[in-house]
Amino acid sequence: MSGPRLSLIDMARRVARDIPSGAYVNLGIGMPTLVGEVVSPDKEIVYHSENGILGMGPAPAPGEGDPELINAGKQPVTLLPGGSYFHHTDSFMMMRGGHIDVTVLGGFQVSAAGDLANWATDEVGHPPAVGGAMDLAVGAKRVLVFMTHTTKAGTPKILPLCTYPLTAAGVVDRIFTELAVIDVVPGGLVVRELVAGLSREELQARTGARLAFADEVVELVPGAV
Amino acid sequence: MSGPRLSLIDMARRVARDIPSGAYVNLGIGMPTLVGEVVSPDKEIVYHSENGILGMGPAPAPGEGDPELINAGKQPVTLLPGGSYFHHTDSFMMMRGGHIDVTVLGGFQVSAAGDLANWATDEVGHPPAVGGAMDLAVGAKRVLVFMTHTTKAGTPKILPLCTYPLTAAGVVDRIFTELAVIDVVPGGLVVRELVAGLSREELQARTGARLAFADEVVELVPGAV
Amino acid sequence: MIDKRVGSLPEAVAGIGDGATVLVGGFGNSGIPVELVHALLDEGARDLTLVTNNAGSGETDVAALIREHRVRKIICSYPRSSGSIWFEERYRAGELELELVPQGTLSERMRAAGAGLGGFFTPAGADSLLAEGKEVRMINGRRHVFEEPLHGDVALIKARKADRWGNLVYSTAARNFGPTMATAATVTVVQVREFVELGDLDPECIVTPGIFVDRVVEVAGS
Amino acid sequence: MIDKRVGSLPEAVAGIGDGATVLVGGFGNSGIPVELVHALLDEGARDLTLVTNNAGSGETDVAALIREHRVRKIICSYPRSSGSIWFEERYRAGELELELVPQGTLSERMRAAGAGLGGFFTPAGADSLLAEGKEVRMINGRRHVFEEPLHGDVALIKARKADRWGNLVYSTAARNFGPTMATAATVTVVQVREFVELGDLDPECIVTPGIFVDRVVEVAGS
Repeated sequence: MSGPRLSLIDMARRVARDIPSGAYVNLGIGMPTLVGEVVSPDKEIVYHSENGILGMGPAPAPGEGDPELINAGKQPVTLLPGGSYFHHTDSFMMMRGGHIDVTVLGGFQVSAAGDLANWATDEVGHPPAVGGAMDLAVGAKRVLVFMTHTTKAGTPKILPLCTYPLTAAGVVDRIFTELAVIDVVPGGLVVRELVAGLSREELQARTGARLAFADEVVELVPGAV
Repeated sequence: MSGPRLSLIDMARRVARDIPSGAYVNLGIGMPTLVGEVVSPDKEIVYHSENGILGMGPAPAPGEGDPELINAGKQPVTLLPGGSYFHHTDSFMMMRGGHIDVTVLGGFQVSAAGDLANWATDEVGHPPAVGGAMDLAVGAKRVLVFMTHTTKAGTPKILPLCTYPLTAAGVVDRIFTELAVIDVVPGGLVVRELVAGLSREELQARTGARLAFADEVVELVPGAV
Repeated sequence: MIDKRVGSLPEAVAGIGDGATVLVGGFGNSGIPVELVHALLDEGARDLTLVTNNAGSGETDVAALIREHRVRKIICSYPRSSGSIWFEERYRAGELELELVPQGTLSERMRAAGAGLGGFFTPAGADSLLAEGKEVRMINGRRHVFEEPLHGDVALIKARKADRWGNLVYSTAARNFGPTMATAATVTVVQVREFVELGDLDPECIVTPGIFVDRVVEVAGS
Repeated sequence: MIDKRVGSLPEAVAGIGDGATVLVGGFGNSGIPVELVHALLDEGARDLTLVTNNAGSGETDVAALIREHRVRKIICSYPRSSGSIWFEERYRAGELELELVPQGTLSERMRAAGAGLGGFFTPAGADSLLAEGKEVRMINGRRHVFEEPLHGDVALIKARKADRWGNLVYSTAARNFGPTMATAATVTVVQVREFVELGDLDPECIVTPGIFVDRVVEVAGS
């Protein structure tokens, strides 16, 4: 896809700005993990991992660390002072019970009503896998979706209705793509921020669902997010 | 009530014989607590208290001990090596989830089908209280009831059907009174042991439900239980 | 910087409004957040629903709230105790509504609220009067009663130590309802014997992670 | 004397029969009871139902059980991983039944079994294909799906230390499913890095009290 767009790191930086200091945050595996690397060091964030960690720190130096201390993406991590370990059932109490302030999830599709599809496609014969996505999607106080605006083939991922199997209905609060920041509000989608150089019409053309625009749409400048 | 009968301490000793070494045991408040004092020291028993203790030890010396380390009857206790503390919800998982091998409960009434009434009478205006009785009654692997055979007024407490509000239906395995040891089996009640000097007819006369007798009824000798 | 420590008891209970549902930890005299409950008394909120295992004894804490007509309803497993005179007085006078709940169900209902569950079926009480008006279902040949989550606006609990993140460890059997209540309330307020530095609590031994805690106040000697 | 320690891995897994439902701890490569699973492979039980978060990777533990045709069904939240070749092979061949369960529901269903509950309503998955054929109920304006308890005949888990009563402490994130699985099985078997004397574990820090444990075996260096 040609034309103006944010880089992956710009996107991650933009998501990171939405995470307030003091928040309990769960970052989904894949792209969302990047967000943790660009959050301002001025903020004190407590990262949660579904496998029973609160206060997760960065990866250990190569060859160091505990091989069983991994995050949800199965990568080695560390624990910050103040961190704690607990079992899976308690961990999912935190997720499903509304105790996680913000989660950043990847998405295959998001609907105009905030439905999220991020666990299965319509691919046939591929064994399915769900993990903790459904618990997080229904339980986190604020669900941010961090995804590309379209598929590699250019098919819109923001749609009137999801065509892939749902993860959860009506849960997404905000969508971050390389083109825009879009809020899910009662009645549909509102564009809050738009990448510099892209017209509203061009954004709408790459979006399956009808978009409204905020009174003041903020410009997202690549390289200066 | 005159005639042959076991003393309270004999009754407790008889119940204690039914507690196997290695068992996880919850003793109800009141009379059942006595059982813990007469269990053979050769047995290693792990006592559970609903307020989050496993491996409960005897009362501390007067003036010693932790004022917040109490049992379900609100009396000060100690913790044995190997004991542990946990929260109430975990404690009731143990009780309701079938992890307690034996519980000894007091009873107001027991029916021929093993229904237990031990939390409320038909007294009017008295505020009710239930505590952990219902969870224990439904959850323990073996429910032993330790009670007097009749009320102080001589009214039978072992009945065709309970007249007091039920704690739980069909849960009692064995009843221990000052007169007899009675099993609840499919079809009704079977007397296994009878106090020396009491006839079967006399026992039946003090019992509301119909009794059967085991092929060999063991004699319970007061002072030699 | 995350810092859940507050400097005084009034600050700890500030904002508890009339009509609030307040979860109060403790079992008998073990683990009762006595100073927090007295602060709530001073704060003045009325028409409260208390969720607590016992209904107070003597003239302190929960008994004092009841005596001072602050409590409209109590959700409780064992209201009677040797000194529960104010509970009995107000209950008999018809001034205090009682919802009696089996102790395990009381704890489990709060856990369900904290865990984001919509309710559960339990065999406890399913054969009893306490199941009246509730859905009863046969599951694996046994009667079970449907119980709903029980959420609090505020939880008042007592722990032994806390750090600035609100991580908690408890002391012996005083733990009782604390960890569950902490998960089940919008605002969880904790009195601790001692503040410690972040990192001083063993991460393998933290019982209540700070995510469940909003305010902690130090009450020396408690 | 209570002594749950056994002297060898074969003794630890003895008696696991054909058709058993086996809960296997671990998340990714963290907390997997590798040696116990290999002992189960040697023991020879077939037609197993495995309950485990992932479906194995490479040629070891759960993957080896699947490769050797010992597993009829797997109940699992995330069967795919970079090396889950044997799962994929047997699944595509139609030899292995898969019951896919959201991860929190998987854990909660085992907890319900351990806690003696008849089931619960959860919002997780209620809007999804995974709720098909299950009871769905609106609770507080939100869809919830009814989920049943999930009980094991055997649990195989890994911990760090155990005493002769079977009290357990774990190591960092290797704790994961262990404490819950221990409550949910008829027979809970634990491999630990180290046996300790009774009384050596801090009673405030024991994660799994021995009441949930049946056999412990020491596997040094695990």
